[in-house]
Order: sequence, then C-alpha cells, then structure tokens
Amino acid sequence: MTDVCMIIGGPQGGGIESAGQVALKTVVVKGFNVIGTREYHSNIMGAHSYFHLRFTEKPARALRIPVDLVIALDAESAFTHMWDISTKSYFVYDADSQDQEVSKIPSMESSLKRRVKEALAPKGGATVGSAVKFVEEKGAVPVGLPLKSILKKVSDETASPLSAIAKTVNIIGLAAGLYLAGVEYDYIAKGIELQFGNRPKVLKPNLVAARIAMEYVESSFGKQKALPNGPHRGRSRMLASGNDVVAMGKVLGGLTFQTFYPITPSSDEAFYVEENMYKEDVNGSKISILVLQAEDELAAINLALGAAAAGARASTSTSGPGFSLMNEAISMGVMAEIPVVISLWMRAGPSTGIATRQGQQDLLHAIFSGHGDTPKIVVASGDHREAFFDAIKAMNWAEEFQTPVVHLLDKYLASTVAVLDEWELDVSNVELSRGKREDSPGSEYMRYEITEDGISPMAPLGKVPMLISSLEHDEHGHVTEDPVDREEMVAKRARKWETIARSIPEEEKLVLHGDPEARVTIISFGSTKQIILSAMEELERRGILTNFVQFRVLSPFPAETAKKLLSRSEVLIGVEMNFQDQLSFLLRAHTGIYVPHRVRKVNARPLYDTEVVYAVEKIVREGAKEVVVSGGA
Amino acid sequence: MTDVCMIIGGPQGGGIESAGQVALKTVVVKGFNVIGTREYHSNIMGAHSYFHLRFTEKPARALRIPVDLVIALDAESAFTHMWDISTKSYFVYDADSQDQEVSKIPSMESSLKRRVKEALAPKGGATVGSAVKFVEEKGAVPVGLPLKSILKKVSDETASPLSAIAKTVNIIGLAAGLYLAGVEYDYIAKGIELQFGNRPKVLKPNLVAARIAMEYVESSFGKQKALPNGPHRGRSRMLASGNDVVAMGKVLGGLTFQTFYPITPSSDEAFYVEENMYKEDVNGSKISILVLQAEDELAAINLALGAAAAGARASTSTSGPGFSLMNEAISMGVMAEIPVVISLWMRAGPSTGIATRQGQQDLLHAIFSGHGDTPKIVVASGDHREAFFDAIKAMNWAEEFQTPVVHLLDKYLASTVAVLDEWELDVSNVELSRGKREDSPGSEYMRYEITEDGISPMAPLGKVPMLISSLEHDEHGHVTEDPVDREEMVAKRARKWETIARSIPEEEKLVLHGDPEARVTIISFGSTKQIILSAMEELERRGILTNFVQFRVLSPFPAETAKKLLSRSEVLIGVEMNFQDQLSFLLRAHTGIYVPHRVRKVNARPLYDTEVVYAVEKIVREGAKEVVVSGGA
Amino acid sequence: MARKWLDYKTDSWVQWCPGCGDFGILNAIYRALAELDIDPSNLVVVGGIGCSSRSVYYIKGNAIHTIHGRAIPVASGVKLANPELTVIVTGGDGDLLGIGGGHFVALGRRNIDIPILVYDNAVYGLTKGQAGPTLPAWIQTKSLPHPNVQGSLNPLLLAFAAGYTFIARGYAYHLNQLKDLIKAAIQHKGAALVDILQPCPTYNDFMTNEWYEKRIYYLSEDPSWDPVVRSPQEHKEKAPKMLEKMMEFDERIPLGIFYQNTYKETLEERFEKIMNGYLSSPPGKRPLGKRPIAHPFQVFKEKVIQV
Amino acid sequence: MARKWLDYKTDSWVQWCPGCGDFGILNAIYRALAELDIDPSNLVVVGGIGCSSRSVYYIKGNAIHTIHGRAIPVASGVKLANPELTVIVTGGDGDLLGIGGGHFVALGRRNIDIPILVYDNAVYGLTKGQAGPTLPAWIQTKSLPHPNVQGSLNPLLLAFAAGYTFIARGYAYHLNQLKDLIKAAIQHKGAALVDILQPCPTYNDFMTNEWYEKRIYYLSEDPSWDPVVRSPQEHKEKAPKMLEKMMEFDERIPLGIFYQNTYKETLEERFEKIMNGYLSSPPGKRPLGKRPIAHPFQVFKEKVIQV
Ligand SMILES: Cc1ncc(C[n+]2csc(CCOP(=O)(O)OP(=O)(O)O)c2C)c(N)n1
Ligand SMILES: Cc1ncc(C[n+]2csc(CCOP(=O)(O)OP(=O)(O)O)c2C)c(N)n1
Ligand code: SF4
Ligand code: SF4
Ligand SMILES: [Mg+2]
Ligand SMILES: [Mg+2]
Repeated sequence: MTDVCMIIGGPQGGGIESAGQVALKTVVVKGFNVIGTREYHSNIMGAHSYFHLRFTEKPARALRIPVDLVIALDAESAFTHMWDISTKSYFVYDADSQDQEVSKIPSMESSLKRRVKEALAPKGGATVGSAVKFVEEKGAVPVGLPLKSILKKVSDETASPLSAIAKTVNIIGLAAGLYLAGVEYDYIAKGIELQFGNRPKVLKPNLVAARIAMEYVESSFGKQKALPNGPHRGRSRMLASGNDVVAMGKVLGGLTFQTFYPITPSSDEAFYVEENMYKEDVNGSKISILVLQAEDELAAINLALGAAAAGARASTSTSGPGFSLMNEAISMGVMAEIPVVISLWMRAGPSTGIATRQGQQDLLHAIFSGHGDTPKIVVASGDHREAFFDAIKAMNWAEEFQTPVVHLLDKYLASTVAVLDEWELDVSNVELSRGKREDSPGSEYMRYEITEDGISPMAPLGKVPMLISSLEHDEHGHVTEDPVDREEMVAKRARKWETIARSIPEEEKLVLHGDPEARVTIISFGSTKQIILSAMEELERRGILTNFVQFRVLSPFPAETAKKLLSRSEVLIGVEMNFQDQLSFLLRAHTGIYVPHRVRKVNARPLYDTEVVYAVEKIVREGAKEVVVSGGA
Repeated sequence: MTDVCMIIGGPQGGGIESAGQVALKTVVVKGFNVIGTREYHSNIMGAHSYFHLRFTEKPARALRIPVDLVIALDAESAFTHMWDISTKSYFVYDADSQDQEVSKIPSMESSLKRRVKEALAPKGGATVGSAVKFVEEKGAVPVGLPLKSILKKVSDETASPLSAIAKTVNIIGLAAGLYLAGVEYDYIAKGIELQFGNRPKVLKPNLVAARIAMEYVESSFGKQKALPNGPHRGRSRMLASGNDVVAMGKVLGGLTFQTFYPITPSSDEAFYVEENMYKEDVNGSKISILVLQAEDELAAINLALGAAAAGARASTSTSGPGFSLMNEAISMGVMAEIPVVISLWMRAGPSTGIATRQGQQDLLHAIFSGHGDTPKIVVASGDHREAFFDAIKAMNWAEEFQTPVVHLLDKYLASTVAVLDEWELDVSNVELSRGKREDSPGSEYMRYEITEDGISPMAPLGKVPMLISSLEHDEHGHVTEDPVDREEMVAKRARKWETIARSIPEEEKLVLHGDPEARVTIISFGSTKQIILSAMEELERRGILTNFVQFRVLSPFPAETAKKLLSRSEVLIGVEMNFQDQLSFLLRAHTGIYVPHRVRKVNARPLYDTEVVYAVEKIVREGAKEVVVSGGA
Repeated sequence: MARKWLDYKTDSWVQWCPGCGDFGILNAIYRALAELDIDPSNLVVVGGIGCSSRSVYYIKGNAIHTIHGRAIPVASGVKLANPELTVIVTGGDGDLLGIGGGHFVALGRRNIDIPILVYDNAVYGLTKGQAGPTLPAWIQTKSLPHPNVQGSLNPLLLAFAAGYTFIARGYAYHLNQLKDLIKAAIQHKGAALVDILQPCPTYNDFMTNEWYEKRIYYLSEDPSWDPVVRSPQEHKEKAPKMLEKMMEFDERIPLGIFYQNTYKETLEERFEKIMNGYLSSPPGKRPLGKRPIAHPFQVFKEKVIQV
Repeated sequence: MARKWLDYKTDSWVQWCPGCGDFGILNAIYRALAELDIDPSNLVVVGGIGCSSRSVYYIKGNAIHTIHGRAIPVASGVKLANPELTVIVTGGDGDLLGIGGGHFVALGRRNIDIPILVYDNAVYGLTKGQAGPTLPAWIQTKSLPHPNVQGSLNPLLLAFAAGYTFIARGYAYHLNQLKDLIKAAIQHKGAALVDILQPCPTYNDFMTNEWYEKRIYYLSEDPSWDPVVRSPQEHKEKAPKMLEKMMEFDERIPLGIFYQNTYKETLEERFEKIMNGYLSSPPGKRPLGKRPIAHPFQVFKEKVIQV
C-alpha cells in the first residue's frame, strides 16, 4: 500500500512553496490522498524552509518523521534534514554542494550548526559530503543531483539564459524525488501545469526542467518502478489550506464585513476573503464583502463591532499578539452584547515568540480574555472540514447569542493543505441564522430587553433610536449604577450564558472517536485531531486500543458529557502543544477529573502521528507520566 | 460596647468626601477604631454619593447595613437610604425638603425612583415627608434639620454671605448626626481642625456650623448622652486608604519608576506616589521617583518594561480596562523576562461597567492574561496592612524572578480608609531585594543564560552589550527558531516557574483563619478578608463555628497546602464578588476540590459582614447552595 | 415639518458640572442637527469615555457608548457598514487625541465621512483633572501635584498631516458660530475635525472662559478668508497660509474653518469603485439567505482539480 | 582610538532580501555611530517588529526587540530610566506610524531625546507586502488584490504637529547623506524623526529606486536653507516655508533636515527641574537599600494623627 512521506527543503524565496503545491497537485492527480504543510522562518528570503508532505490511499491524516524522501535543494537543507531520513529512503541533494561546510552557511541557526558539527565529526568534518555519509549509514540512498549541469541543460533546451531558468531548481529537485518515489512524468507535468498553467513563460522551462531531472535520475539510478495509481480518481477534488477553508466558510456563511491587521498565520485567511470579496454572480447572487485592513488589532475588532451594531455579519481574524490587544474590546462585546467572530490562529508564544511556527498555547487566554466576568464562546476546529463548518457556525452563534465568538485555530491548520471531496463540504443542509434579529423594531424597542433566556431582540442601527453601551445599563441601554439594575443585568447575562450552554448541542461540543470501551483515552483539542486519529490506528495495530475525546467547544464547557465519556477510562492522556496542559486544567476545573498523563510538544513544530504512537506506548507500557516529544526540523 | 455604623449622603461635589474625612478623624480622636468608605457615581458633580463608616472599640473590620445613623443632606439621599436604617437609629434629613417629590429629582436613577414610589405609595406619595414616615415606622428616629435657618445663623455668626458658607451643610449634617451618636463638640471640632487646619478661611465657618448644628439638636431633641471615649488614645495613628498604603509600600519599597494612565479606582495610588515622588531628606536618604502619565495603558506598561530593563525598579497601576490593554506587553514581560509590577485595582465589569464601584471579576483574567503560556505571579491583598507589605513583596518578586507580578486589589480597598497603628506597618524586618541582579557583568554576559533554577543573572542596560527579545531566543537573547533552542527555553521558563512556586513560602500564599477544627470553611480572596473575619465572630456567637482559608497568592497556586487545609471541611463555602465563582474554579482546577456552596455579590456594592452572616447561616442551616446578597445603595 | 432643536434633547439628566463648556457644545449640536433636519433614527452618535463622551445619552438618536479611545474605529465600522447613516463622534481630547491618537490619525488616511467633535478642555475631566494632550507644558492646573512636564500637540496640524479633509476650530460658548461649524462638518463629505475649545471650570483653572475670550477671533473676520480647496493646485497654493493659521495659538487663537478639501474621495466612494453596488447595498443592509448561496466547489474553482 | 564602522557590525546573519534598502540604512547607522564614536555598551537600539526592526540584532550594542508598535514607549522607558544612554529606535512605517501611531505622536509632546529612524517602505514587509500607512491611495503594489483604498499620511507633518524638535528625511541608498542625517538626529537633544525612504524591492514595485531617484533632491542644494530655529520668534517666521517643504511629495521629493528646534527643553530636562538630581542619579541607577529607608509614619506624616 502506498504511504509516502517526503520533505523538500530550500531557502525561503527559493520556490519551496510552489514545489510543494506542484507535489500536492501531482499526487492528487495520481489518485492519492494528501496532506502537506510548509515550515518556514519568520523571514522573507534566504532562511531555510521546507514543505512536508504525505500521500497515501487512505485518508491522509498526519505527517510523520522519519520520511521516505528528502529533497535538499541546498546545503542547509541537507544538514537540517539529515536526521529526518528513514531506512530505505532517498536523500536527494545537490551534488555540487558536496564540499560545502556547515560553518560557512550564514543563514543557519547557530545551535543547529553545533549539532551538525557534533554529529558529523566522526564522519570527518561537517560538509554535505559527510551528511550524505551519515544518511547512507542510516540506510538511506543518497541521490546527488548535479544541479549546475542540469540547469545548464534546461537553459540550452529552452534557449534561455541561465539566470532566467535558475528558479527551476525547485522543480528539478522535486521531479527527481517524485520520480524516485515512482511518480511518472505525465503526472508531474500535470501538477506543473496546474500550478503554472496561467503563466506560460514559467510553465515551459519548468516542464523541461522536470523532464531533464527525471531523465538524469533514470540514467544514473536506473528506471524506477512506477507506483500504481491511487484509488481517488475520476472526480473533482479540492486542495485547500486551513486559512482557505475558513475564508470559504466565512464567504459562504454570509459574512459581509471583515477586518484584519496583518499577522502570521492569520492573514492568509483575510487575504483569501479579500480575493473573494466581490463576485457579481454566484448562482444568481452576489458576493460583496467589505474587507478592511485596520491600523492595528484594537481598530480591527472595534471596527467589526461597530459594523455588527449597524447590521453587518462581521468578523476579524488574528493571532496571539493581536488577540491580546483585542481583550478590552472583547469585554465590550460581552457587555454591549454585540456579535463578532474572532478567528484566532495560534502560533508559538509567548509574545512574538516564533511567529511562523506551531503552538496551542492560547486556549486559556482565549477563554479568559477580557476583564470582568466575560464568558464567550470558544470553538476549536480539529481539521479542515470542521474549520469550514465552524466558520459558519461561529457566525451563526455570534448573531444568535449576540456575543463574541472565538474560533480557535492554529498555524498547523493554517498552512496545512488537505485534499477535500465535494461531499465533505456539502452545504445544502447548512442553515444560516441571526437569531432574534429584529429588522422592524417598534418605537418601544429596547436594546437590552430583559427576557427569560437572557437574549434580547437585536435591531440594527438605523431603524429606531436605541442605545448601545459598554457601561452597565438598563433595558434601554441607558447607563445606570443602580444596584438593582446592576444585579438584574448581571443575571440577564448569566441566563444568556446558560441559554448558550443549553442551545449548543453536546455532540457539537465534544466528540468521542474510537471504541467507547477502550481503556486508554486521549483528550485533546484543535488541530491534533487527525494526527491522533492516525496514531490510534497504528496503536491498535500494536495492540493498544484507545479512544479519543475531542473537545470542540471549550466554552461553554461540556462538563457533564465529558464526565460521562471519561468515566470508564483507566489511562487518561492529555495531548497538548503547550506547557501548561491547558485543556487538562480546564477539564479538571469543570469536572474534577485529573489527567495523570500528558503528552506535550512545545518545540514549535507540528505534531506527528509517530510521536503520539511513541508517547502513548511509553505511557501505557511503561507508565510514563509525562512525555515530551520533539520531532521536526 | 460602642459599635456604630453610619451613612452620610449628598450630591457629588457637595462635601461628602470631606465630611467623611472629618468623621473618620473625629472618631479616631475619640479613641475608636474606624473604617470608612465612599460610594460614588462615575460623575464629577451632582450625582448621589455617600460615605459609609463604622467605629468601634474592637478592630473595625467591616461595614454593615442597616446602619445606626443616616445623615441625608438632600432629598435624593433621604430616598436612597430609607431602607438602610435599623430600628433604634437616627435619620437626619433636611427638614426643608419635606415636600420634595422623588419624581422631581433629575439626578436619580430611574429604577430607584420606581422603587421609592412603590414603597412610599402607601404613605401617600413619594415625598421626603413620606420617606420620613417610612423610616419612623421601621423604628428610626427622624431628625429634621432646618438647614436653611441653620445656614442663616452660620452666615450671621461668621458675618459671611450665605453663598460663602453654603458649603458647610455637610458639616452641619455630620455634626448633628455625630452629636446624636454621643460625640461631643470638642472631638468634632478636633476632627474639623485636622481636616481644614491649613485653610483657616474654611476652618472657621465649619467650626461655627458644627456648633450651631449641635446646639440645634440639643435644643430640639434634648441633651444627648455622651459616648465614653474609646480605648485607643494616647498614641499616633494613621488614617489611610488602600490606594494610599499601596503607594506607601511602593515609595518605601524602593520604587524608582512609576507610570500610569488615569483610571478609577487606581489613579489615586499613582497620584499619591506622585505627591511623594521627591523628598530631599528622609532619614538621610532621598526619595526620587519618576512618575509619568502615559498616553494609554499600552504605553504605561511598555514604559515600565523599558525602564526596568534599564535598571529601574518599576511599576504601573491600572484597573480592568487598562489591564486588558496590557495583555500583549505582559506576554512580552514573560518572554523577555523583564520585572514589572502591575497593581490591578478591580472594579465592576465587564467593559467600562460601573467604573467607581466594587467588583472582583478579574482574577482569572489576571492569571491568564497574555497569549502563549504566560505564567505570572498574582498576589491578592486582603486588607490595608497586607496591601502595604504586598506592594513591597511584589517588587521584590518581580525583580527576583524577572517577571510581571500582578498585585490584585479592588475598588473597595482603594477607597476604604482604615486606621493603622505604628506597629502594624513596622518595616524594620522588611528586606528589599533584586535577586540575581548583576551590576558588573563581564563581557561574556548572556542575558538568558540557562541555569538550573531557570533564573539568569540580570544586568541593567548600559554595562555591556546584551540582547533582550520578545522573540524566542537563545541564551544571548538572539532570535532563534531552532526546535532544540526553543524547547530548551520553554523548559528554562518552566523551571523558573517551578522555582517561583517553590520559593514563595506556602504561608504567604494562603492563610487559615479561625479554628482549624471548624467544620464550616469559607474560602475567598482579596478585600473580603476582614469582612469575613468580622462575620465569623458573629457566626460563632450564633453557634456556627467557621474557619476561613484566605488565598493570597493565586498564581502560583498553593494546591497541596490548600488540599491539606480543606480536607477536613464538611461545608465548603466560596465567597466571591463575581458571577463566575472564579476562585472556586481555580481551586478545583488545581486540586479537584469542588466548592458546593457559593455566596455571591454582584451588585457592585461592598460586601457587608451582615450579609456573610446571613448567607452562611442560610447555607449551614438550610442547605442553600447559592446565596446572592444584594445590600447597599 | 422640520425638526426643532428640542426634538434632539433626550430626557436623560445631563451629568455635567454647572458652567461646563460641554453644555454649550451639546446645544450647538442640537441646533446643527435641527437645521439639517436629521432623522434621529438615522443618526448615530458614538462616544468614547469621559465627561464629553456622555453626550451620546443626551442626543436623540442612536448612541454607542464605546470604550475609552475607540470611538473612531467603532464609528468607522458603523459608517462603512451603512453609509446612509449620519455618524458623529463626540469625545474628549484625552480620548480622541491621547489614548485614541492612533485611530485619530488613521481616520485621516481613510477619509471616512465622519465628523469628529473634540471637546477640548486640555484635561482629563472624568478622572479628576489630569493633564490632557493639549495642555501646554509647565501649566499647573488644579489637580496637578507638579506643573505639566509634557508638551501639547496641535490637533489641527495633526488632522492635516493625517489627511482630514475638513478642519475647524470652535468655541464651546459661542453657540451660533459653533453650530455653524458643526453643521458644516456634518455636511462635509469626508473626515472632519472640529476641535472645540471647552472650558472645564472644575479642573482647568488656566484655560478659562476669560483666558479664551481674550484670545479668540474668527478667521471669517478676514473677508478674503476662503478655506475651500477644490483641486490639488489650489491645495498647494493655499496650504501654507492655512498652516500658519493652524499654528497660531498664543495671544491670538483663530476660530472657524481652516481647511476644507472638496476633491478628495471618501473611503466609501473608493469602496464603491472596487465593489460595484457597495453604497446601495452595504454590509449592514445585505440580507442573509437561509442557506449558503453555493457549494464551495462552485465558488472557489481555482482550488478545485479535476482528477 | 576612535571606533570604525565595522566595530558596530555584529556577526548575525542579516536576514534581508537582496537589494533591500534596509542594508543602506544599516550601513549609514554604522557609520554615524562610528563618527560619533559611541560606546556600544552605552548604546541601546530598540526595535518593533518588522523586517526593519530586526536591525537591533545587527548593530553592536544593547538591543531590545520589543513587540509590534511599542518600540517608542519601551525606548522612552529606557531613556528616562537612564538618560546617559544613547537610545535609538529603528522600525518600519507600519510599526511606527500604523500600529504605533499613538506613541509616535506622544513622543513629540514629550520631546524625549530619542531619534526615531523610520524605515519607510510604504509596505508591511515582513508580513508579505500589505499597504503601509505611507502608501498613496490607488497604488496597487504586488501583494495587493485591489488598489490601496486608504490614503497615506505625511510623517514629517505628523511629527511637526506632535512637537518633534528635529525632522528630517533621508534616502536609504544615499549612504553619506543619510549617515549625516542620522548623526545629526542622534546629536540633536530631543525627539528626532528621520523618515528614511526605503525601497522594498520584494514588495513595493511602485516606489522603486528609479521612482525615487527621479524625484529626490536635497534641501541643502539651496544654500540659504537653514532649518534651525533658535527661538519662538524664529520658529514663527520659518515654519510656513518649512511646512511647505514638508508637504512637497510628488514630482519632487526633498531630502535633508526640514526643521530643528534648539530651544525647546527635553522631558529629561523638565524632570530635572521638578526633581533635583534626577539626571545624575536617574531611576535606572539609583541603588536599592537593604531595607526601607523609614517607617511610613515618618514619611507620610500628613496621614498621621496624634490621638
Ligand atoms: C482603557 C481605559 N483607560 C482609562 C479609563 C479611565 N478614563 C475614563 S474617562 C478618562 C479621560 C477622559 O478625558 P477626556 O477624554 O479628555 O474627556 P473629558 O472627561 O475631559 O471630557 C479616562 C482616562 C478608561 N475608562 N478606560
Ligand atoms: C500585535 C501584532 N500585530 C501584527 C504583527 C505582525 N507583524 C509583524 S511585522 C508587521 C508589519 C511590518 O511592517 P513595517 O513595520 O512597515 O516593517 P517592514 O517589515 O516593512 O520593515 C506586522 C503587521 C505582530 N507581530 N504583532
Ligand atoms: S469635570 Fe470639567 S469637563 Fe467634566 S463635567 Fe465638570 S466642568 Fe465639564
Ligand atoms: S521584504 Fe522588503 S523590506 Fe523586507 S527584507 Fe525584503 S526587500 Fe527588505
Ligand atoms: Mg478632556
Ligand atoms: Mg514597512
């Protein structure tokens, strides 16, 4: 059965992203499922980045290291990924870089350099050549590509100067690697066409480059056995990142107003909304969304709140630092009861931290954001499909309950591209709603009418005079400091919160995956979902039956159901990408249930299914309390 | 035994604050302990405010309603406080306001007006006259002061025009009331002198006014029996608010840099530091503190962080909305390991809420402020004495552990004036420390040196080149995205957090008050301390033996000790002034202990000991799960 | 029948101190609204936090009492979501030029059609009289323990630098003139500043009514004064003189309209250019369907591969 | 022995794209520091977040890499805590004039002795090329899906309105002239702005080197140009001309020093006036005693009553 995991690495700005895209498209065309993500520095050009991809016949749920194929477009990549190779794998590198020394690479992190030097000292010095020996000893097959001469050939064949086609090295490396993995030229050509089809000047040399690269590999290493096509052919499929699908959910879910202030890894979501902000005719309807870049995140959320008060379906989108800046306005959203969706794309913190890398450290901050008793809905998506539908749900909830809703996502989801089938995104049963929206309020309208469920009819501004206030207010919205008014309004908001907790079905709040009878239970939230599901299959193969309670709505917290689901578990394991065990903390706070075993990943890299397998085995078989996993380059 | 509680009410700007100050000083001079607080609207002039005060021979720990004496300087006060009177009390009011109707008072909250109208309907309409009947029926003795004619007399005796002495009505009312309570003229005169002594033009008419008022009461209601003097005479005593004592702690604790952005109820702390920022000669030393008003709270904390990096002992001070704005910088403080103290004066939220009123709703927000796994120290003071010493401790901890420290306080503490004896503020055993401060770093100095306890020596800027960074960094402070560096630094910060948890003694983190054997245990934090202590005495009298675990350091949370202390309790009661039961949540999260009984106060008024007594009885005797108390005008 | 100024008065108790300049401003607003006959249902007054910001409760219409310093972004959100509304910002110098300074600047760049009425008392009134961003250095008003060590900024120049297209200064106690300025600001299409000198008798004992009355005069006293620029060329020619006037703030303080740019487009107009129909069916008024209008495969075609 | 510019270069890898204007700026900074022979131990470079802000790692000295938009308050804290340090802010237009705009304005009011070097590329470089606050309206640079609907602000005017006492504009690729401007900004006592036009070859394909080179010229080409004002009177006389020059930004873009005020006190000097000895024993250098210097009853006497 086909199940290939590969890495292609090179300098930022060196075409890693497009190589990854081509690879994704190629393997999809070849009939496989695929998942792929880009790891990169907070840098525009020159620092190391890599695309990490897995394709398989089964659902492509997770990445893993070691991989079956490393394509190192430069010396830094060769050094960086020399540990990532498995036995029986290919290690494609630039043969011309053979003598390059690690100490001469300015862009490399100094402590990585140290580690490379240490590892390669026994091999006679830290050169690419030694790295090749190193991987060879691990069982990998090194494949040195003479990039310079290949480029020369491309230049000759396309009759273009070297400088004009120098950028095709990414495709040269990729094509060579894919060929070794058994992918035929036609598929790669198709992948290239899908990527560059609308830019003929780029398309041509890349096709040539791919062919020459493959010919070189064939002539030097023999003709490779072609991989049989995967089963997923003969239909339309979508390749989209987490950023993309959230944007899609917003656009189709009726968003009319989106603000943002650029920040990784959120901005690509906002940009994708912006790209689609205006479409004349979609099924006879028009898409028209005002997208505005704010001067900062304070403005971003306050703009959205203002727009929502004026009747727009509004959202904003940010990451940790921006979210921190939104705290005061979130508190206003709770007090003034204004709907707004905040897509919070977590990344490695604290503070600026590592802006372009993975972390799940903002759960408790999201829940307790804003001073002064400010409950809000927090929903965390586990994968692309959930992220798409949650984006719509979040807008519904925001308007139904007139409250800020935090849609919790992360860098891994943001930049991970998944393949999606049409039925997976079926929206025909999705309802859009605005709750007690009042479009023709009478003159007696009171913005904060006290109701049994705590929810007041909400009219947009412009219909009849009304007051909206961040101060404690009476039913009209008029400021009041009266103790009785105050207590009534606190009680109203508390009732509203109970309504929210009651109205969101338990099955949307948490999901039990796997065998309910399993004695080993994993709990987690967010983008670890598919990785854990993938690990569970392998664990079962290894004789460990697990189940997995995925927490989707973290606030209001589904305490009773969680208790029920977890009551039978004998080994309870929390899997989290933060060091405070934030979900475990929350679970115990709400249910008293202590999570005695923890799997943590805090090195700002994605979680791999192999790591979950390793850690759970260590816990189940050796009784480990806490396992920190550290994979990834 | 003397134990008198009184209220004096009138319009903002009408001298309520100074009447309260005079009252405080008067009863202290008379030998009593005292506690007093001002309740006021977020308004400069005209809205209702009142001073609430209790004096007694015993420690003055808490306020209560009903009171023994209401002094209503205007009609609004008469209406507002007509419910607050106990049987056998005095209700002093302006006899000339007899016919004033509640509906004619523009400044009054409309729902209070409604309640007054309802209550007075059976009395023949909502006039002050009816209110007087109302209180009379409750057993109070109404004392109508003919304010106009008294003022006329004052004007005549001082040979000043009416307009010049009109402001003395506050003292007229106060003197009349105090006289009824048995305080003789000489003491009141002393109180007035202490208050106005340095403004002779104001002093004189107030003395005259007080005398005339008392003469009037004597002539109309007979000579009152003088109260025997209290036992606390013959020594120096201090009257200071919570704002004052925190400022004092900062000034004496070595603060050199304080920023603020004005916000109630924090700014009076900053102002008091500012008033004392420069003193040429104190015991041969100089006080010299730079106090800077920032353009916003973002600047306030970032200025303090910059100053701390440059070697200053730095703090800032704010309330909920401002604290919300500080979230991002707090996260930077954690990442860049910069010491800073944030005095957080809680008030009624969410959002702007009721700016000048009590709330304890920011506990969880304070603990989880800032994105990205950002543990920080949070210490909550229970009373003035603690607040003073905690202000010093907070600065020590901030510098010893190079971390943001949140000093949690609230509006009640802020504006409550307590009497303090010299020994209570004894600083002779207080140590000031800066931890691993390195004043002569060598050229090999690394700002983030990895150490076993997670704490790196800290040198101020200006000694030797160094890097301070909000990005993930290596030991030098240089930005790094390397996964190994990253994990090491996360681990370093985690170790530091363990060091903090270990280093702060458990007995500073929580305190058990009362009989360890008691079966009923109250838990709480912050300014409820003395109120609960006072209630415990009464409860014991009523046959309910309680103890009280006061949580002082909420982060790091003293989980093990808490478990130990709470293990024997049969009835566990949380007393909190928020609606999310934030302390109970935290306790359960850390220990699994569920707090089944809750006493809540959310009407933005101070908690009274009488309410705690009522609620605990209800819980213990009737098994109530949750008791919401709602006293206060 | 046209509305009267009293039609804009709410029955809320006005919480200001006796003699506060804010009363004058409020009255001028009532009158400006009445003369423009603005439908209260269509009016949105957005305030920050401060004495001045409480105005929102006193003007009949829709009100948003936001948080300190954020009135401008909230108001911008309202206006962009529904450009048919008349949106006005009322707030203090501390609110709009201190904590909200960044947003004040950003509004100029956007040129959204919102008049910003700054109740400029040079102090933080509601928090008891600290120095505001327009209080000159070394002045020690009542509440200050020391003279003000921070300098003051010039709101008019700031607005000009940021790109406001209408810049005026008024005086709180000159009801009629102020009314006209506010009217003009509302009528102007674009970001408009009216910096309103406002005595705070309670805390600003330096910039008192007397202090101001001695200094203020109207630009319109010079019959040749024409603040309107209708083209970049005219802008270039007139700007130096206008800036000179904006800088005058010492023994003489000019009032009136300093600058009005009639050719620069508003953000709303710009959005209409990139989103046809935006103005007629803006975000706040677009109806929400019962279901998504299409399947994602139909809409985001560039992401779909035919395998 | 005086230092050489290479003495200010760290061995960090400089992460900018090839041809980035930031290289020019960095080199000019090295040279300015060398000519002023500033002791690296005494130098504190404070950056926000952005391509430009990374400069802090490349200059030998103390560095604080703060958060986005907050370099100015952090730097102000450093400087006020220890005025003997040379404190420099480096950052982008987005950082200093966008998200940090409020602090940019506040610094002018304070006139703290800090030079602000704005790497002004009119885009948000590090986040991949969105419009910055100085990008003119309707320009559509590479990364933008639509032309820029927001207008631009004028950093020089903004600084003037806020109270900066030194205002200059330089060009990233004119090493020598820029070096002189930065030197002058560091030497100036007070808040100084150097707005540095900086081509971003990766994202700003409109304001390119060619675009700039066609337009820029130096104020000093006019031998009578004297930007220094030594008194309020001189200020009044010269300001209109200076402002006119600050506004010139179209076919011609002047570079050089536009304005330098030598008579306005810095905040540090003002603090010294209200706190004798502040400068010689500032907050960052005051030693901490082992114990509080006195009992509160001795210090806060006005709160103590003899009963
Ligand atoms: C984030 C935040 N910080 C501080 C405050 C406290 N605050 C309320 S009003 C005010 C200043 C008001 O001054 P200004 O805006 O000039 O209005 P004025 O009262 O003078 O009319 C401040 C600082 C707040 N509400 N929120
Ligand atoms: C609070 C916050 N919001 C957003 C970001 C993301 N961010 C990083 S750099 C940057 C903009 C940089 O632009 P500029 O300041 O002009 O610097 P340049 O890269 O152009 O030199 C942004 C928005 C952040 N780090 N923090
Ligand atoms: S404090 Fe000043 S601004 Fe506020 S209401 Fe009173 S007079 Fe007006
Ligand atoms: S993106 Fe632009 S500003 Fe940033 S390094 Fe590259 S060229 Fe320079
Ligand atoms: Mg003001
Ligand atoms: Mg920039």
